[in-house]
Amino acid sequence: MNILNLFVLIPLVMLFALWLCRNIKQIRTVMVAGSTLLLALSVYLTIDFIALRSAGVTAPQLYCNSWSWFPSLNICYSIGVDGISVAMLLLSSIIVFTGTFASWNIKPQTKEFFLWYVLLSLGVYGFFITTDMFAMFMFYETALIPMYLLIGVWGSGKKEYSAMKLTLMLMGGSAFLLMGILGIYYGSGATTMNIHEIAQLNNIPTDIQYIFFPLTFIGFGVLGALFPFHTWSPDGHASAPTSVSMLHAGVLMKLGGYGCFRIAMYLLPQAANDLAWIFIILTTISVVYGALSAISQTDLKYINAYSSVSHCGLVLFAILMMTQTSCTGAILQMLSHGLMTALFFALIGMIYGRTHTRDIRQMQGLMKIMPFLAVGYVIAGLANLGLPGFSGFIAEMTIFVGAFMVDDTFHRAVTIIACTSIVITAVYILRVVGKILYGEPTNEEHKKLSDATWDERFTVICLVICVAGLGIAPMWVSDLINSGVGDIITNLRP
Amino acid sequence: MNYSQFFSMIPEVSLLAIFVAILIFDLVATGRYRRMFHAMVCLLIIPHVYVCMEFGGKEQTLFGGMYYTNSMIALMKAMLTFGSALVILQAHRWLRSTHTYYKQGEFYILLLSTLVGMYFMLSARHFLLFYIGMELASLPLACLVAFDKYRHHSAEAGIKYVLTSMFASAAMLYGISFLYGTTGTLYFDDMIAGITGSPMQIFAMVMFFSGLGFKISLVPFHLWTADSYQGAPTVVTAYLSVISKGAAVFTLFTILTKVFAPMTAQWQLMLYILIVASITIANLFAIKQTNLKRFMAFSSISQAGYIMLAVIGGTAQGMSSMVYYILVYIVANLAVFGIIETIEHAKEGEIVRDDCNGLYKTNPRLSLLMTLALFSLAGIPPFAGFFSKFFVFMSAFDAGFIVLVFIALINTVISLYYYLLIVKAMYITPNDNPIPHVKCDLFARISLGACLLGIILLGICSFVYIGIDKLTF
Amino acid sequence: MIIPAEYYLILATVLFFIGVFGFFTRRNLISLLISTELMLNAVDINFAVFNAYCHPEHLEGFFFTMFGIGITAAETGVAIAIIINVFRNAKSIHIKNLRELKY
Amino acid sequence: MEFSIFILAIPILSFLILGLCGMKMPHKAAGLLGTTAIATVAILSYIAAAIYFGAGRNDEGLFPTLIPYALQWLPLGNTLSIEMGIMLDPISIMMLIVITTVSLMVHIYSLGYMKGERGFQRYYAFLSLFTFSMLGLVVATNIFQMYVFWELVGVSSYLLIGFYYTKPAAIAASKKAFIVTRFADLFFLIGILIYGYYTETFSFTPTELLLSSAATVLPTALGLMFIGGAGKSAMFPLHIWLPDAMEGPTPVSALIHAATMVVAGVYLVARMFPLFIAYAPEVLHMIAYVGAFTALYAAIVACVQTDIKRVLAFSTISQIAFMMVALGVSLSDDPHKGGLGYMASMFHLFTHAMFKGLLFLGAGAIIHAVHSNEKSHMGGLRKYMPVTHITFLIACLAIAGIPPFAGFFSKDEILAACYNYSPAMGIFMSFVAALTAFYMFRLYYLIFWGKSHYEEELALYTAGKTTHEPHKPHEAPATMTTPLIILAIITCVAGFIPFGKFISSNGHAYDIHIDAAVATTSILLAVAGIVIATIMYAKGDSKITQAINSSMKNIINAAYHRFYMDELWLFVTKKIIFNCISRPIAWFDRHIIDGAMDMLAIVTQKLGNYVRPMQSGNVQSYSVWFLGGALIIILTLIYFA
Repeated sequence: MNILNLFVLIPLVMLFALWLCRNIKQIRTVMVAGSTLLLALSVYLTIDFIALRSAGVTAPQLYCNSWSWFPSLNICYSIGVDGISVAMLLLSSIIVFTGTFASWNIKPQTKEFFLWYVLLSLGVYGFFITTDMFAMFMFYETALIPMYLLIGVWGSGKKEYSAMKLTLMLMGGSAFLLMGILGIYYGSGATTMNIHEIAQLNNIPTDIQYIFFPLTFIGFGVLGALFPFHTWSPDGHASAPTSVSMLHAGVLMKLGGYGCFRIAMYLLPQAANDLAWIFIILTTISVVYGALSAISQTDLKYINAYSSVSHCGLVLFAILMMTQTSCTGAILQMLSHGLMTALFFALIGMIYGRTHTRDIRQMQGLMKIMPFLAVGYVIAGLANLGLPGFSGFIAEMTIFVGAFMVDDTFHRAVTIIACTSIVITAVYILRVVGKILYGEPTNEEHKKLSDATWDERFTVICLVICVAGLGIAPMWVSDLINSGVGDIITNLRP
Repeated sequence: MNYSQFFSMIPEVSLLAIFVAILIFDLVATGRYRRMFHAMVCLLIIPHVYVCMEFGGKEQTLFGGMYYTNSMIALMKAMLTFGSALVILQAHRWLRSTHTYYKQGEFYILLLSTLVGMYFMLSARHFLLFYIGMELASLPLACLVAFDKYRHHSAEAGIKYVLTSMFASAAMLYGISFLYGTTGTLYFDDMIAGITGSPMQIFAMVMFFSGLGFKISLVPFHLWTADSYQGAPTVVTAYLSVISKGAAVFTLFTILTKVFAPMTAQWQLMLYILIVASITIANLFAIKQTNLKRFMAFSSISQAGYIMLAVIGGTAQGMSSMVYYILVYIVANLAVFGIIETIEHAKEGEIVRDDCNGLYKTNPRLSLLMTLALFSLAGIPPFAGFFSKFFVFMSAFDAGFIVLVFIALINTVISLYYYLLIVKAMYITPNDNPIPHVKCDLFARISLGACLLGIILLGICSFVYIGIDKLTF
Repeated sequence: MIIPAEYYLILATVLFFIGVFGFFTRRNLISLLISTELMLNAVDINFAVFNAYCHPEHLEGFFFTMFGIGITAAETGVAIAIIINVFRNAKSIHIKNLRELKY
Repeated sequence: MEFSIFILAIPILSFLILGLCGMKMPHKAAGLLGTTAIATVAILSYIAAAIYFGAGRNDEGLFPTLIPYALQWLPLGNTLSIEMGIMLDPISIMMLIVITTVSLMVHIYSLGYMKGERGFQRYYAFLSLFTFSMLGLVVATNIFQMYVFWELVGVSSYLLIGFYYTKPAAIAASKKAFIVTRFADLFFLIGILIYGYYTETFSFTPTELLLSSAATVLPTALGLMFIGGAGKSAMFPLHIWLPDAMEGPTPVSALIHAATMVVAGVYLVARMFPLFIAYAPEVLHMIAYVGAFTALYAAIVACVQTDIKRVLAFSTISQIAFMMVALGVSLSDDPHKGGLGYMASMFHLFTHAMFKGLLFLGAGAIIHAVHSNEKSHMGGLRKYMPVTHITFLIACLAIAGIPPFAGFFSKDEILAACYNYSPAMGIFMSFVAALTAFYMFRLYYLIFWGKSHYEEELALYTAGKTTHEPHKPHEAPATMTTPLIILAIITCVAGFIPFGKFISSNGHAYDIHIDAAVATTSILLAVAGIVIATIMYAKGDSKITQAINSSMKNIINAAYHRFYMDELWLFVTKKIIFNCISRPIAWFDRHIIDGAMDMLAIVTQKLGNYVRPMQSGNVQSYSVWFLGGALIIILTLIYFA
């Protein structure tokens, strides 16, 4: 029995158990038990992985296993993890765990909500553990579609429009992606769907790579909020319920970056080297443009969504720089952004749940009314703008140092442009903090509001600890990621 | 001439036996026996699926090469029978209604005779047999479409169907006649020698193809589809949309690869145009539809386009993915129609999309099944439709139709949009007066349960595809 | 004197397209039915001619003609039955009554 | 020196304790906890200094650089990594003393000053955080660690400026401070990136080999780092945040915005001094010019401000500029051959921290007494606040450069270095020094002399013209006066410290000697400044003052508005960045990019309408399509297949 299978099995069991649940207590029990189990599992996996690595196991993938699935099409259910996937699994577990608490009081149709929620997380886990392109793609799409209902039913605002837009744009992206996957499969001689085997074959002709690299990259890039395919993100995040925003920004958007790295870059190295400049320009635009757009937003979630565009742009940016350091930074940034944004969205959700508005012009002085949430918000904001001691700083610094290692004017110039985002980030974060938290509370209605409840506190504290933990002690994550990144980089830069 | 050859066609003959049994039962049964009629038919037809698989699978050629069967064809027959059985199961409630109750037997007989026709279509290796089979598969369907005698829409749908069908068969025969004229034979196996790809043969091929295109309802031969689907009784629509389509697609594949092999370049271009037109135009129509059956008609046109993606390569992989697609399509589409049938009964009238508003509140299970079925149709994992679509795309990609696959993929996004509109209606749009809770009868439950299992398991459990793949060629 | 095959074929073609024309332009359901009969008859002529002139060694074409006539008769039967149904519901067999299902 | 870890550990622990459970503590406990912690750290620092300097010089005649702790924090690729550690060398030891001393004074002082404030515990938590960050900054073993703590001091400054978070001005000021310094940090970061890439290390002392290969880019890197330093140290034109930062509590201004954080830029340049002097002397001279201009600018502006804390803020800017100038005018790393500036700068940093801290704390006491920052609410306070008055006067004399107070010695060294660099620079800086004496004494007279605002109010009240009884100014409590006295004592004696013995540009001992000519000039100029100030302000608004005011109305008005620098920045940020860039981008995103996506959907929907006629419901037209379609396909196949 491969331990990785549990990541798919536990959600399946949870789905089944949820289906049988009769009341909210049982649902919560199932959710808490399941997500705790998953969290424990991923922590165990992380520790075990590090132990194996330090014991000198150098295979690129550990816990590998493969079962033939559709033999005539060379489709297997192959699983295996390297440092990157382990880190991503840990991130997913944390977000799923905290997301459960963040949606503690979700209404109505609690059971259905969690059913779709678990299905979503099933897709996410599956995506990270598999190494077969077909299986990855399957899990990828499995993770996307529950978003529609999660936003459409439990969302707020113009939820139907947003949900539809999000789903269609992401599915449009996966249409590109499917092209890319088929192109890779047939380009490499149609002998295997396993990404590592394809990478070893390394026989895709260059002209084919030129066609399918952009398709694959855009395909994943849509989910990674690549400019100009990012517009689903603000609307989608604004309408989504709290835990869905958390999961979406925290984990789902990472699928994009992970996929770009794992499939587009890894398997199509030649094209990646030759065409990277196009996407570097796009991602640089993403980074700066997202941040600048965030400045003049008035809806809290929009601000954060644009901030996500900027930060996820940085992930793709770093990946495209193709140095060991920048790619490590990209993974760190995924982790860090996942945790920070989850924290942010959790807090926004909690604030919105009380004030029933997300318009920053209508809120003031929340620090006095709900100090816990406000302090949490300040911490999240500081983490977001890259304060040392929080995860954002190490990720950004690793990226910038890594990006600067590419020694030519173009890369230098875009790196410096991307660097400016740290200032712009500070502007919009402090603008919000100043507007809504500080000052004297003016709205009489708001003065009666209460501070966080225990489940909310728990969510916030968990995430803050994770963000700070990663920021203060980055070495182990960095070590964890490094080997995984190294393999891919070797393939990219022979 | 050896008459024992007749008895070698086990699926056909046993189906005829069932046919006769039903006919006799219809004549003699009265009173409480009649109430068991439906159960009896179901009990007869369901084992027949097994009979097709088990006894029809032996590869053999009969009647001097006119009739051919092998395990793949047997599987197709079994699948069609299975689909028909699901349709019959769903028909129970409708058959109990006042105007149809007394002609219950006719329904079974007409339906089974079309099934016999399809068997012959599948097994035909001669154009005459093929033609007879195809007419046998179409004509009773016309009667079925017009089955609701007192409903104008039903009659209108029937007349549209029958007229277009006659027109199409005339066109097809015209094509066959030229094929005959240029090659001097009507046997598939012999004809290939005479196929040269001359303009006359291109003309003949396209005319011939238009007849089959009518059955598969590809654009531009599709225009009867929506009207007939809407007007026909829902059960019949379900049958039209999956079973008769499935048989036609399979036959088309056989003929294109067997007979027109020397003209591959031509028919591939033809299919290219038809696929793009079918998928795109059907999608554009579907976006605007509010009537659910009409909507499903356009959806099925677009699905037909996707099936053609498997045909266009003409490869073994295409064959298996096509058969697999048909199977998945049968369960998913029948699930949708089963649900439409059920809620139509509750509403007593045609279902438009707004009727689905808030359906989830009152009928959670039906809505969930509907959602899964629609997701499957849209190709969303982990449901079976995802796998079938993926394989179809793979086979077309394998054959080198990269741009075509891309166009089809873009269209899947549009199709997802309109499928989601229904999901949205059921889950999201608020409604003070949703359709009240509907209790399904046992037959419908069995049918929907089978569909549900199929939707969930057909993809993930790979042995189905592997099994199909083993039978290919 | 033997009539050349082309004459028959031209006749058949003309007949077919007369049928097509009739199908496109007539407004009465029975007329439409008759038009399709014309088309099918043209096909039957085709088969017979091809058999007699081009491939006289087998009788496949003639057989096809025979079956074609039979099936056409069946089709007509069904079609007329449905037309009667239409008449029962609409009290007319004019084609304009058949436009309720559209778009 | 292993115990040095506690110098960092104690403040951060104190921060964590106060931050996590401070709200549950009584004020007194929290204050005492913070103060005790910092007192311990201060003692540890003194011990460290004593041990370090006591150990004496090594064989090369240098104080050895000790690195008791260094651990790899974040590996960045094969060669680079960020380390965290503690590095002790003369300047970091000196900084430790400065920071812990001033911080301790501020902690004690705040016990009285902040008494009863809402968020007292939070205040102490932030102070601890700041102290930790600042200490971490000065003991940094490498430039990246410095950057890390650089950001942390930035944020603690942000938090402390915004301490009164319900006050709009404080919110704006904190935001401005953070963003302006962050903007400068961007350049710092880029400088670090360049530095790190070419020297393949972040440490302050790369190998010679790598350095020479990186020689061409080092000036750029160092120049960019200086911009970062200029942001923190409020050099023109990045100074705009500092005057506004006075919205924070006054002790915070004393600690952060006078004594410690704002000199981080100077410290940075001093840290990189060996590289500057070896590879980028021209950049160093640019620094000198920037510093000189800033010094003059700030001094002029300080002359006309009415808010006493603003005056002090501009005075700080001006004094820091002096330090920058001192570094900038260095010509070599040998103090005997034109490298005097380095030592002078550090010396001035040290003395300035003490007397400027004293000035701010004194101002705090005054504000505490009169509840206002405006000079118009003061005047004649010497009677009411004798201790504050005397200590303030000492500080004023020190900053004006009157012997034997500390400022004289350090400023004298700076001026000497300037004259050594070029006479023009020397004269210029001497003039600025005179201006310093002038504005400081203007401030002094306005506060402590002239007509008493309280008495005027009281007179009005007793005459029944106002109903509001004025608040009588009173001397501050002992918790506040004690630090004043201690700092005043230090100010008096610090000048006699043989500073050159400990710190000099090449590490060798250097004897400070007073250049008689320079000293005389500067004393004379300072006295002249004081005299002018006395004439103009000692008796309240004299005739001369009014005459001067009216004759130079435009200039004074412009100077009062700080030569409209704020307005310029506001224009750039609000009008250009917010309105002309951000908003259009947001609009563009919503309407063009998103519009394009929506457009796709709309077009698809519209196309749906266009195909409708095909499905007309007429079976005959269906057949036309049927046959027509077939014919088109036939033709296509015949001609294209």
